[in-house]
Amino acid sequence: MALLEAKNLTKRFGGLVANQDVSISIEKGSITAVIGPNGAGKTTFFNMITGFYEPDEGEILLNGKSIKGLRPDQIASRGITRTFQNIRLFKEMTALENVMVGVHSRLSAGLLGILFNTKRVRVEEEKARVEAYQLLEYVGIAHIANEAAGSLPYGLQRRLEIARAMATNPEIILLDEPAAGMNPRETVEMTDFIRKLKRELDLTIILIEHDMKLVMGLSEYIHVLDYGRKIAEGTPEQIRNNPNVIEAYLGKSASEVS
Amino acid sequence: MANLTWKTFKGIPLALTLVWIAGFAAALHFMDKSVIAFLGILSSIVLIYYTNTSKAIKMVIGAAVLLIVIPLVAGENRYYMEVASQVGIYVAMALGLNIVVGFAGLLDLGYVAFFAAGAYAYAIFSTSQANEFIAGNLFPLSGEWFWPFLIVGLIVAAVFGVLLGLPVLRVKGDYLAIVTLGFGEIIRIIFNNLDKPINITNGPQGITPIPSPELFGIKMGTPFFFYFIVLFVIAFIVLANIRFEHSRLGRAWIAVREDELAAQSMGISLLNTKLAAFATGASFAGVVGVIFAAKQTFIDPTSFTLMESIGILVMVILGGSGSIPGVVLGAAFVTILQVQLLKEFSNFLHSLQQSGIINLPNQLDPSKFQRLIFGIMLILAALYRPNGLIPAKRKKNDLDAIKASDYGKEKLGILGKLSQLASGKQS
Amino acid sequence: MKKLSHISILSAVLATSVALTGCAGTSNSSGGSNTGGGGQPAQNQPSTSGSGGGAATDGGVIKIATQTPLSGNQSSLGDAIKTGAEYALNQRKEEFKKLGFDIQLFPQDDQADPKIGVSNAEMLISNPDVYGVVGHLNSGVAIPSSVKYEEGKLVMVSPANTAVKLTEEGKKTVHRICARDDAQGPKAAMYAKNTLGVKTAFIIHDKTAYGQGLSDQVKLQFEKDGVQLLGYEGITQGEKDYSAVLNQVSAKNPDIIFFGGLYPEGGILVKQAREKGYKGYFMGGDGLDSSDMIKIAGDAVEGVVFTSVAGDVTQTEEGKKWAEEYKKTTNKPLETYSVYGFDSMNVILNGVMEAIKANGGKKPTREQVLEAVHKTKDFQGQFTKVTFDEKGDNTNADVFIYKYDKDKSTFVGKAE
Amino acid sequence: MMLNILPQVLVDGLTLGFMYAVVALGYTMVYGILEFINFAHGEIFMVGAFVGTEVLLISDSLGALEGMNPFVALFLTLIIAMVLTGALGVGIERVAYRPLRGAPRLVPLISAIGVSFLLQDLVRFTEALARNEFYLNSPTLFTGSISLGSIATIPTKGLIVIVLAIVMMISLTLFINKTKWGIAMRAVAQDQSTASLMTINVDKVIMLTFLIGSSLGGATGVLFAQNYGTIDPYIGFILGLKAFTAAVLGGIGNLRGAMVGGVLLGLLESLSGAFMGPLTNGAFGAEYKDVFAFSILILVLLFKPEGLFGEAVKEKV
Repeated sequence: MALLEAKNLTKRFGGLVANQDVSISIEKGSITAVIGPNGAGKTTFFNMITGFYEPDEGEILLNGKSIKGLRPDQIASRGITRTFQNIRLFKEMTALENVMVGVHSRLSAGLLGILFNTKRVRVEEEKARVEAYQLLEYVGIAHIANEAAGSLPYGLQRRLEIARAMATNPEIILLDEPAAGMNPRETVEMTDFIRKLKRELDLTIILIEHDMKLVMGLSEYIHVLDYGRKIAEGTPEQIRNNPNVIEAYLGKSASEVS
Repeated sequence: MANLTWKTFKGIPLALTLVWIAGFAAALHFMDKSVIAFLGILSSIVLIYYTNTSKAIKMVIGAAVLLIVIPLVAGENRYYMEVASQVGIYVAMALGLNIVVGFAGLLDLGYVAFFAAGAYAYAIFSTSQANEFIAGNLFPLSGEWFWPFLIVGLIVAAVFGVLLGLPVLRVKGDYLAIVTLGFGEIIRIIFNNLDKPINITNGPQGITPIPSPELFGIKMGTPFFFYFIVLFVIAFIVLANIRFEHSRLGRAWIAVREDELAAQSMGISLLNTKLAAFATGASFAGVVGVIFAAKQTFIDPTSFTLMESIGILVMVILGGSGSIPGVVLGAAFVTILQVQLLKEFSNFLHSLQQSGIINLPNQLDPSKFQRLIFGIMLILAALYRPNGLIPAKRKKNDLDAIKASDYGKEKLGILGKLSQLASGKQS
Repeated sequence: MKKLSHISILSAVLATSVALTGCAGTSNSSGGSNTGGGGQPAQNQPSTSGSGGGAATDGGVIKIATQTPLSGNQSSLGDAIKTGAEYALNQRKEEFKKLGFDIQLFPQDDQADPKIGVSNAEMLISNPDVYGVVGHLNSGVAIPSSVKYEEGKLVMVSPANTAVKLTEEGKKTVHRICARDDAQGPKAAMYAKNTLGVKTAFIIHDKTAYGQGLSDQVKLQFEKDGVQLLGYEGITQGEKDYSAVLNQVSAKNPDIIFFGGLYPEGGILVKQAREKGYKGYFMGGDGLDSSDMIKIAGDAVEGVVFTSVAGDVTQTEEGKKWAEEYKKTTNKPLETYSVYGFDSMNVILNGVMEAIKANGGKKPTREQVLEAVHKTKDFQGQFTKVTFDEKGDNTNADVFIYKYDKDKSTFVGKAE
Repeated sequence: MMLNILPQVLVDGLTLGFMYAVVALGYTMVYGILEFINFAHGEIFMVGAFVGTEVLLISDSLGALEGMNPFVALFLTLIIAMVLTGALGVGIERVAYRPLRGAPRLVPLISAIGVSFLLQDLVRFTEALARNEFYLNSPTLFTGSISLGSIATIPTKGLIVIVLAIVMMISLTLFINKTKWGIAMRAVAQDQSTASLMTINVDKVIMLTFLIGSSLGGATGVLFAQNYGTIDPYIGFILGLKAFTAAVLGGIGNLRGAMVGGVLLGLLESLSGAFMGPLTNGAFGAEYKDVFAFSILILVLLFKPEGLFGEAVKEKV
């Protein structure tokens, strides 16, 4: 059984159909890419999976159970987390604290516990701090743990955002253009890092990306969206040779020429 | 930038702070009526904050000034103690609102409603007012009930906060501002009209005489006692603020303030988190309301107007939204400005006029200038200290302590899989 | 650049605030040095002979405070009280100077806010030069403030607080020269029924302690006398559009509208009521007694009836002269509230004078002044005769009926 | 028996509502562009009322009103008040708001509250010095009324308020939709940085917004003084609050919403003030009319959090 299954998702905004009848199935431990030209509805798809939009039609199943209609925070605590296209860190907080926010739903401290600073709360906090620090180390930015997130350079912000997402202890992590704005060297580093996530932590990864080199090199399976519809799916090899995809990317004339 | 100047600034030498305190304490002791000396003593708290010494020493000196020096040298002057307790009341309220506005970023323009809830809770049940709608002639209660009512006020206001928050917190941003404003006004108007059909609040006539606190038969009705009561409550609220700020909840509040969407994708429930902020802020206002009622001995709805909410909001933003020392300073500054500085200034101008040094037409009577000056001060403060008098700053964690922690011996959270997977592969 | 400007501006702000505190400080220390420095100058310093001191003021400073709203939207009323009190005080400056005392006005702005009122009260009682308070305007401010006066044994004479509760709590320091709501209200209602002959009434009040307090008394009397009550509604102070309530009035067309509240709202109410074609009587309490009522209501003011506790000053030649004098000196129109302020101040000053005499020309204590004021008997003020009863109410506080003509109010008579 | 006053109640509600609506436009325009509650807008309305009244009082004392067509007099007064309040609005923006554009979101609010206090007391001082009082009574230009049979009488001045308010709203709508500057304003409201890339001078557009919003507010002040006759320096606070409520009710940032919200709020107040007492047999009287208005606002926002006409803008993820 697939780990995550999106069935016939449709989302409309007024007259605009952002996603129509999109079905995607994700295997555990895989790296899947969702690609498509600008405005194809990729981010809308992510938003439906993570609960920010409720699909107008269709069904989303996680381990066979519906998560449609749940709030984003409920979905996050069920093991699906994400990063954002236009990095959304908590800018005033330090890097370490940003990651500690990710641990939130696994902590239990309540108002009174915090007020009286009980032993349980203190232990829990210390563990959270240690865990956050370990994550920073893992993504290789422990040296900026005490810097305000908003003041970090772009590349580090991307990594921090991934570390923060990992802190929710997810099964599935959705990366929205993880290499956007990076130079080639940084892109290669990011590619290696995503691979490491899968290999070492058995994470299931879904990503949106425009950098075709990264997509083709990294993903095991690719879904292509165009004008809100899924026009193709397959291995990188299959996608590379799919005339529909070439047409969508390069226009009709190009496919005729080839 | 302004930040740079603060960074290079190491702090005031300890000796200077001590000399300052000693000097003004002596001045106040010998010149009972010197306002400067009194303000000098009060401002020494700010000085201590910026003194270049260890935290523990600062705490000790600060506590000594508040608990010993001020009561000793200013305790005989009821007016000074009154000013000090009013400052305290507003500091406490501003700290409560700081949780809502400063931490969680919820613009609340109806905060005074919770203050009113606390004040009315004590006022109604400590006077014979409650007999109007509860049979049995059980009331009034004695001043000893003041103490349990601090808790009652807290709970009543917190319940109010949750009840209002549940519907209200679904709207966002500036919409929230107008909705809270609306609720604040609704509550005030209802309090002003609940003398019929059943007389609960006595309407515009207000409730009196509200008993002063009593402890072991000692009546604590003078500003001197209220000073200590307020100080005790502030200590509690500051402690709570500090603990919340760097807790699971505090981080969630700030995350919600910074970016609601990202916070949600981190598993933070918006409604629960905001409700917690609303209820916590409200409950502090409730406690202060009880003290206020006892101090005033009379309350009516005119004490709980929209202007009051706006005033407290001004204190928070002026001091530095989200910054505990900033909010304390902001509240103290605004309150002293309003209840003492501007008044003294107009008294001064008036005395000049009486002695014929200056001659102002009656229309320009100095005592009418207070709001004007306050307005100008607000604009200047906004323009030149936009981040507040003491801007908020996140505490840096002690990384060495984290590295040395026992819990660091094994990988936690998702990284726990590292070892599992590794061992799995080996076997 | 940016850094520089920040610092310079900060220092400017600092400088101003230091200047402010500086001023404030000097004010008080100078106040202190005037009286010879130190806390209780009077006791330390032997006073010169009581009567023959000439222009010397070495007996010390005696401050009489006023506490009324001087800013905010009730400030015109508060200012009237202050101006009246100031006028009274200035008139008697010489008289006290001869005894060796410098009397000064110490005006405070209570901002119609109970909190400010109480903190001002604390300031007044902790200033040993302050011997009495004329105030307040709002009963909501007077009641909590008087708790403090009581603790400081500082005598308070109210020119305007009509709330029954104020003198019912047994505070010795509290006095008032105006009538209570439970005197004014019933008399107003009886006048409406017996003299105006109304059968139906509509009561509107401004939801304040004063307005509602008075209206409740009127309502009780109407109910007792069998006048049919067609409505009892509250309005919001400060608004300018009262058509909503007035539409209710026009639907029910009562013989009389009784308004419990002040002239800014009363003026608008009567004007808008007439515009809506209301033809019956319009009546109010002493809150309508102001020259501004005519300006606000315009032509509609004609025929408005109100009760007041002050007799008409311009009935007598002497009174007319006094009124002219007042207007000339203060450059303000004569208001009833300024008259109350004037009389309240004189009641206190008389008490102070008595106390000085009783104390052999030396600066008296506050208790002595309090005793003297409390004993005030048959004191003929400019407008009202004052005799305080045990509670501090004025036994001579009669209720008079007035009626507005086009451009002035005319005295109708005493309400029985 | 109460129903016979219904037409009158509606007319009164409309008059008040249209004034709310025009003032609400000022709030909503500034909010649309700067996402900031211009708390001082109510005071600008108040200044407009004072300027207009002073113009009329002074010209009256000079005898200039004698024989002048009241419409001409009103028109001239409106122009003067609009120019002055427009300039005031621009000046306030320049001094108290523009330096704060990069500041934390709530800081301009503090500045605006300061401006609000300042204006209230400045007007009070000026009037107290000039006229020895700060309650002003406006000379009435229009005294007649139009009778709609026996069902209602509309005072001419009320009708003028309604007509002029509608004229102002229509002209504003045309301006925003048809002119180059109006389109620039819409562009800035949508996306400031993109607009500035398109060579739109954002500073100028913001100035223009304040100019228009403030002069509309000032004009409403004049109408207010004409309609109710009495003004004081504190009228701006209450009316501003209501107008802001109206703007939110309609969906803040949305011009049509502000207009509908204003009219709706005026009607609600008028209806509840007139009928609540009789309907509940005196238990809940006219004093609850604000409670009623705010409750409706809260209810609307609960079911339609973006207001009646606001677009449901999902934050871009």
